[in-house]
Amino acid sequence: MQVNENKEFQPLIVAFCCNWCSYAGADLSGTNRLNYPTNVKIIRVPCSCRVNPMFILRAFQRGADGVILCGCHPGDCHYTSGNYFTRRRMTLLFGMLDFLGIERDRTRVEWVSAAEGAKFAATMNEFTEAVKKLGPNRRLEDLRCRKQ
Amino acid sequence: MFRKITSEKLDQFFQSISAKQSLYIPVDREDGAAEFRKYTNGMKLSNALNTVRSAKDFFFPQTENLAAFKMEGKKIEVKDIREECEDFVIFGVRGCDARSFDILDKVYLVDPVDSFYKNRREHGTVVTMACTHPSETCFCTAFGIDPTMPGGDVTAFPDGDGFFLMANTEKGEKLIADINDLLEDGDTEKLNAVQENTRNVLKKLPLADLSTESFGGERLNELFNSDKWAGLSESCLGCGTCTFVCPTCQCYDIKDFNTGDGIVRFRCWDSCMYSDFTKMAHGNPRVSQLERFRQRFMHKLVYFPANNNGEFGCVGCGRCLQKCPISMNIVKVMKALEVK
Amino acid sequence: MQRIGVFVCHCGTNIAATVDVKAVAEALSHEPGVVISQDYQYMCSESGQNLIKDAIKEHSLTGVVVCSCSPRMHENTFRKAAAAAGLNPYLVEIANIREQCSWIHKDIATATEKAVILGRAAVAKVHLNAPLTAGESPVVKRALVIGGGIAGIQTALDIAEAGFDVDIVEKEPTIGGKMAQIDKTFPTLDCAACILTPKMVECSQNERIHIHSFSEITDVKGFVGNFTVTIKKKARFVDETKCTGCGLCTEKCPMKKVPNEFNMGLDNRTAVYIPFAQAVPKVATIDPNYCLMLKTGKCGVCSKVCSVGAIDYKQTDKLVEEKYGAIVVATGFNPIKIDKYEEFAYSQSPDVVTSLELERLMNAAGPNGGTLLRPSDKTHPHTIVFVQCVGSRCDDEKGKPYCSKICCMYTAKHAMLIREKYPDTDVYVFYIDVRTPGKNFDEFYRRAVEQYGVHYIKGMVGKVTPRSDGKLEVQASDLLANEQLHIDADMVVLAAAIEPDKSARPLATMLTTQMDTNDFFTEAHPKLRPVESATAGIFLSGACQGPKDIPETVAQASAAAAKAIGLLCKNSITCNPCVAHSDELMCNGCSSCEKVCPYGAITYIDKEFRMPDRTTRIRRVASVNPAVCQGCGACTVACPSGAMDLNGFSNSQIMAEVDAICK
Amino acid sequence: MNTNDTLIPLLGIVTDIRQDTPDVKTFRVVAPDGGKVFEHMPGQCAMLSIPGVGEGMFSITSSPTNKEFMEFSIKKCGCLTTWLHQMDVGQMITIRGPYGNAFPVETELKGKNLLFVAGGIGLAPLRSVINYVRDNRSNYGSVRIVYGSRSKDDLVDYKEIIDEWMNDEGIEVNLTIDNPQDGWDGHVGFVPNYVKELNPSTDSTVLVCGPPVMIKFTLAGLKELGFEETQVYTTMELRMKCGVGKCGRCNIGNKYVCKDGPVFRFDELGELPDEY
Amino acid sequence: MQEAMIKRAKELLADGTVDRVIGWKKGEFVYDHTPAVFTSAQDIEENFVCDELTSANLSKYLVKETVREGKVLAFLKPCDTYSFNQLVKEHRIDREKVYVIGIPGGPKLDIEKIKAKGITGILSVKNENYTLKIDTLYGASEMPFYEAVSEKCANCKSKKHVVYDELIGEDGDVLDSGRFETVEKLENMTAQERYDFWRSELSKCIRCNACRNVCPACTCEKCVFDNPSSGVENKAAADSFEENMFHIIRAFHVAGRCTDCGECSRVCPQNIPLHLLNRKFIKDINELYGTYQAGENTTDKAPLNDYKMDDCEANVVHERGVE
Repeated sequence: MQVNENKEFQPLIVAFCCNWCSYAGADLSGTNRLNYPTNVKIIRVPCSCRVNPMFILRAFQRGADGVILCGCHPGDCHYTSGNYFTRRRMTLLFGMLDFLGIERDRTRVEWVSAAEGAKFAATMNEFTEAVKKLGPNRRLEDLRCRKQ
Repeated sequence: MFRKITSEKLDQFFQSISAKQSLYIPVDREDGAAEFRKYTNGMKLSNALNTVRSAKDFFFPQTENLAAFKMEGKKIEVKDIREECEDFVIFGVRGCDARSFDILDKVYLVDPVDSFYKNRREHGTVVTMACTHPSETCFCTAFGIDPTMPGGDVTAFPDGDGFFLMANTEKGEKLIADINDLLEDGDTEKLNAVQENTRNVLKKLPLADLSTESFGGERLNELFNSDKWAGLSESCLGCGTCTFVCPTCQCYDIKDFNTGDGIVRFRCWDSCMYSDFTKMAHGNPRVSQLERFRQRFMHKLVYFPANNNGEFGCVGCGRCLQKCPISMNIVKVMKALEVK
Repeated sequence: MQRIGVFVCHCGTNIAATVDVKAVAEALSHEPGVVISQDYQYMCSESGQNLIKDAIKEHSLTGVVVCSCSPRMHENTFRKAAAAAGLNPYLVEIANIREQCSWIHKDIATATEKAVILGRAAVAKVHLNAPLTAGESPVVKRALVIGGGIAGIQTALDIAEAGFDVDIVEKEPTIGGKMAQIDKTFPTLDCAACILTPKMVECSQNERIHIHSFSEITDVKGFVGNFTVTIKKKARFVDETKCTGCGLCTEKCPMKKVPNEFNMGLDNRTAVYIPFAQAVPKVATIDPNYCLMLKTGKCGVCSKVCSVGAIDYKQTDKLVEEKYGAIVVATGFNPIKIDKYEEFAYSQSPDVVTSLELERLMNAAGPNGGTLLRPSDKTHPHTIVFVQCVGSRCDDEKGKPYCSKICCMYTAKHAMLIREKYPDTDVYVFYIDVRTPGKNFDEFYRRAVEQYGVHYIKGMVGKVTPRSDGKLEVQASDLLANEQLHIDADMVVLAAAIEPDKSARPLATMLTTQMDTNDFFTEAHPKLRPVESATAGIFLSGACQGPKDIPETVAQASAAAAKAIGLLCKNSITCNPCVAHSDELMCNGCSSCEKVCPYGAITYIDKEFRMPDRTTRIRRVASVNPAVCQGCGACTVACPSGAMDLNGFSNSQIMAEVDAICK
Repeated sequence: MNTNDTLIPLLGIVTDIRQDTPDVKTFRVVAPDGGKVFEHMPGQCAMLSIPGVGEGMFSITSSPTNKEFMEFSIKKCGCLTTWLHQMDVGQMITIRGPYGNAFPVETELKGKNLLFVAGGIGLAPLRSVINYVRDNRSNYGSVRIVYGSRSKDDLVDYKEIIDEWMNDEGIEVNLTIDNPQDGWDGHVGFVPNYVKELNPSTDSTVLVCGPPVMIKFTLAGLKELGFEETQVYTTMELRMKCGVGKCGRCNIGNKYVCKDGPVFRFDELGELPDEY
Repeated sequence: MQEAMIKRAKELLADGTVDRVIGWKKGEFVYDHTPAVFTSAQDIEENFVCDELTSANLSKYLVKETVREGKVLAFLKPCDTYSFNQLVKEHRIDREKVYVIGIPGGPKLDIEKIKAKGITGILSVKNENYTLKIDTLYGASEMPFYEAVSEKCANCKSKKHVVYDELIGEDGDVLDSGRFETVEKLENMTAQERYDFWRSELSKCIRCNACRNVCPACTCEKCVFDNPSSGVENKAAADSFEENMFHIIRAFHVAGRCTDCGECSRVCPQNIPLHLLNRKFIKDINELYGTYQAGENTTDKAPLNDYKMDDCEANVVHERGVE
């Protein structure tokens, strides 16, 4: 969590992006100078299916307020089927987090192709706003890691 | 000094103690089990014989921070992050758990003294509670514990409609002096009857005749080499349930946690039943579950008495008898290994 | 101790304008293990690269972080630079502070802060990078061409010409594809069969070309240079090796009422058949859906008449496995089904036909022997209306959003041919636009209008109503004259949109290639790599990649062949070292990883282990074939014990990045 | 607030790193303000740690007679040791101790003839005793050192052995390596066999340290030569974990290596269950 | 029942079909039976027990047992056969080395449920016409049988044996249990209520690992939580996050593999309803990807190792139940 001058809550968003579609989509939104907030920090993974639920929990533990996972559109996975597995895994994981009472809007999966720079920026804007509304992550944080 | 707090005044009694220091009492949870909780107004004292977690937590918590480190470049800075320990009272400790403190003292208060433990011991006042309804799993008497006279700083003797209080130490006297106004003289006849009744039950306990005769330092090698261990340990899951509910188990591990801002070094309970308990860089001296299982019981029944004038490292609280997922426990071990 | 160098690029002002690069370099210089942190105008320039190379040597760096543009741009550049300076290229990490920072943020303070965090994550990751060495894997010197139309044929011929073996897998009993059904080609009006069939024959005679007709791909394993493909040779109930193609069986077959696919169902064939006279291979095929012998067990005429004993009613589908170094996809196209366009009365009147049906109606080998007759009453049509863009450039669900590209030209061709052969026939063409970009295309169209008097009307046909007198009442609008038209037509010809063959989608899944929403294969780069798929070793030929006419198809087919030849010429290819690996000590052998691996890269072996208690135990453990693994990482998450990890994107590396970002 | 807990470490600075063998380095450690972090006796151990990496128990290889610094010879084998091997001079580490008992240099060993038998990294704890004895030479009788390793490159402190120990009056140094090697004209063979060949007089007190197999066979060999178990000492610091005998790992039977050891006489070990 | 089992066990030992038998051994009290391996007819005769309190699932022991030489006889309740099959499917059990006798399942009793009624000093428990007659140190008590039935049996999913070499007693059917009711109840709470519920439950966790070590799906050679190099190793939950982390990840790792045998909740010393986490996954899998029962056979692809092109998107979470 970052706190800027006017003390408005600035969520920390970790975005896992697959190398082939979403990371390229993020690059494209840069190439097209489409703004989205600095709150979003991208981690490149070869495929969305590389994202282990542990990484997502880890991000929350360490102070992330929202985690978004972006991959190729279903059917377009560079590795054919990776995002299909991702979809099932994340559906179940998010269902479990919801079951434990963690706010639903802190997690999201979005399919962004290499051509969808605009969608990437829009998604990040939207997601950041949604997390901002929720306020800091308290239910899934590790107090030891809380910034003073 | 042998005065009574009546049931009606119990709340007042708890309130006045908790006004000055933290008070912990056993309360019933929704699932029916009891646990120690910090007293807040309106809390009801549990009737349960014992809590699932023993009272050792107060002096030897499951995790506690030891120190913090800041690392920058080649520099390290050690930071003391110990929280100031404040005075507290634990009410309702049974005789078995009260004895466990003596056993833990023999580990943590001997040289080199563990200052974390010592600090907590010094700040804690233990109010024990005499047992009236021992369970079939109780065998504290085998270790010379009289659950009707459980010791501690203060002993509370229930007589059906309140408690007689007896201070055993200076700390205890101070506690009673502070709430003296709430106490009244009571009829000890009923108490005597309750105690008598309890003693009779104790004699009838299924484990009343459990003998420690066969154990202690003398038979160390013989017991160690017994061929019974294989059968006893074969279905052990290697979980830590017995050790974590045990009031006398005191093994720990020291771990570092990187908070992103620095390192927090903490101590946490460990279990000698865990497969990697003794795993170190060069290897693991106890590779099989048999060895680990044997270690736990040898420690309580042989090694500890060998080093502590015959005092056993078990208090007969019966928690492991109730909680072991596969119902293997120290009583079965003792019965299997005893010389008839 | 790690010795990490950080290099922050200004990218001119691309980064430096919004990110305080000096501050980034300064902030990162305090990160653990960082021994040098510098900024420079253009890191990717030669002098920028030299800066990195020199630092690697001077400071004996164990890791390099470049804060610059996207790794998709210059990761390779910097890796090569590192390698040139003696540092393993995989000890280089890129922090993307241009596309994902300076270009999207405006505020210098926050952009700089973010750039530092991204740099920090890269430093944290590079701490855990391990030197990786790319392995080599041999290339099987054989190509597979999927689809035996003109695209597949041309590709196969070119590859064979270059001296490599090539297999064509064609799902129909003969190669030839759509071109074989076409009567004449535009803009030259030469006979399609005359130019196609010699190529088909060439295929059958070239000893390097092996045709698997009436076959389908059922499984593809492996990777570039080393694909293992399972081909299902469907039972044709005729022994290919024996059949001479004499055609006696087709003459004697009593089951003569089978719609003839080759003639678009406009006439019939027998249950045992050879699709057309010039079929390659010229081998009969029994259609089990109609064969009396196969259906009822009573007949056997063909078997009796076959002098070489080629008929084999017991034949079953056969799976053959072959290895290939390269695969060319040439699955082609089909006209869409137009039943949904009720306004054109296609289902109601046999005289409403598609353009491909018209090709057959006009073809000398077609149902009418080349005389254009109305299908309904076999009379000569006097008024023919062509409707363009049926299902093309269409926004609704019935059609396709794209232009099918070939319709304008073949309609001009049809109109012209009809006017030439039957000058008494009025031909109307309703169009939205006439698109004629192509060599001699516009001239061709103009000839149709000017020389042949085809009535081109810009406008839409609203409704075709079959009348009891056999006429088709065409209601249309003329947009230029702004008037409603009513034409009593004898025939209506619909220029149906074309779409990729239905077999393409499952094939794409097997090949792990990408498709667009219309099921056309996606090329690796729309401009620069138009004949390659994004999956290495898979090339695209012809209309499977998008609508094309014949010359374009042939051009692309040769281009795909050239790419495949380029691959087959190599003896080995360098593998991606960022592959999964299994820690055998932790592996449970549970097979979860194997189940999610799209490449079949994981196998299990029984291995003997020395246990901690000094006993030995044989355990089943996973083993990854690094040449097959493509590094997606699906297995790493399927593995509950964490035994499976991915080089270059290991659990600890990603968690270190997470930690650094969340710090 | 009381921070004087034995589990809370002090700080040390690594002032020198010496590569002794391909996988053993010797680290010199001093207190941040100079001098030794704490005093110790030969055979005692210290817990070194890099916070966040781990803690590890190492015997102090320098002699207490060294008043300027402590030294640790550390073999690369786990996470922490790998880290230590990668660090540079000037690195701070945390250190706590000293832990365990010492070789009885001021009591039982005094006046005795001493035979040191070491294998590989096992020389580390004995080096402290050897240098202590050299610095208090008059208090002891004859000194003989039998030291062996896999190869000549694996002999720890080889330079000190050659330059100092071999030149000392009244110290006999016998080196051996497991297999013949170019440039080695000394003895070749395993330590236990070499000890037997050397046939030391049974009036010596023996200090053995090395891999478990070496210790086992050396002890057997010594017994054959007529030595009693009461004459032989070894150290078992590898079993130490928390250092204070409370964490529950180091016990062998009822003996706690952290408190009752790490130095044991073989007759003491003989009474314990066979768990070492 | 017990007699028939003893008889068969002795026969199979005698004729050499098996060389050992895994079953349950009598304890000190009426309820503390321990899973045990018997090698002699005499031992079986004297100590073998199977009654309403032999709840332990023996399947996981067969992982260890089938590494050894020889063949073992295992008595498996219907629910245990699912675990067994799942382990065979994951190559953890060598099917060839086990002789499976299917025995009727529960309902088994949960002694804690009797104790929760305030009944203490239990000396004997007898089921008379579905009333439990309990003899205690403090006199006789009684309670309805079904109030003491363990959670796992109260919501039994199946009385059918999915694998066996022979059966003692009749085989049953897959039941239409109401096992997802509690999950559903939780789903219908608000997020805050769910959070409070799970916090109060999971904060009881003492990380004894009983749930993990008893779980037939948790047979990893090295659990990630024990592995320092996994980055998530932890021995004790030093923060509430770690309590959540352990249970979320454990549930995730067994998702699609958990047969809902209920052992995790049975052994939890703190009575945390851990099975609800697993059931949540099972319920979601059933609803989203089609009914799937782990262990039902050894061939079906596990739901997390499988997919359909038209699977629902992850945002389905946002559309269900209560926020």
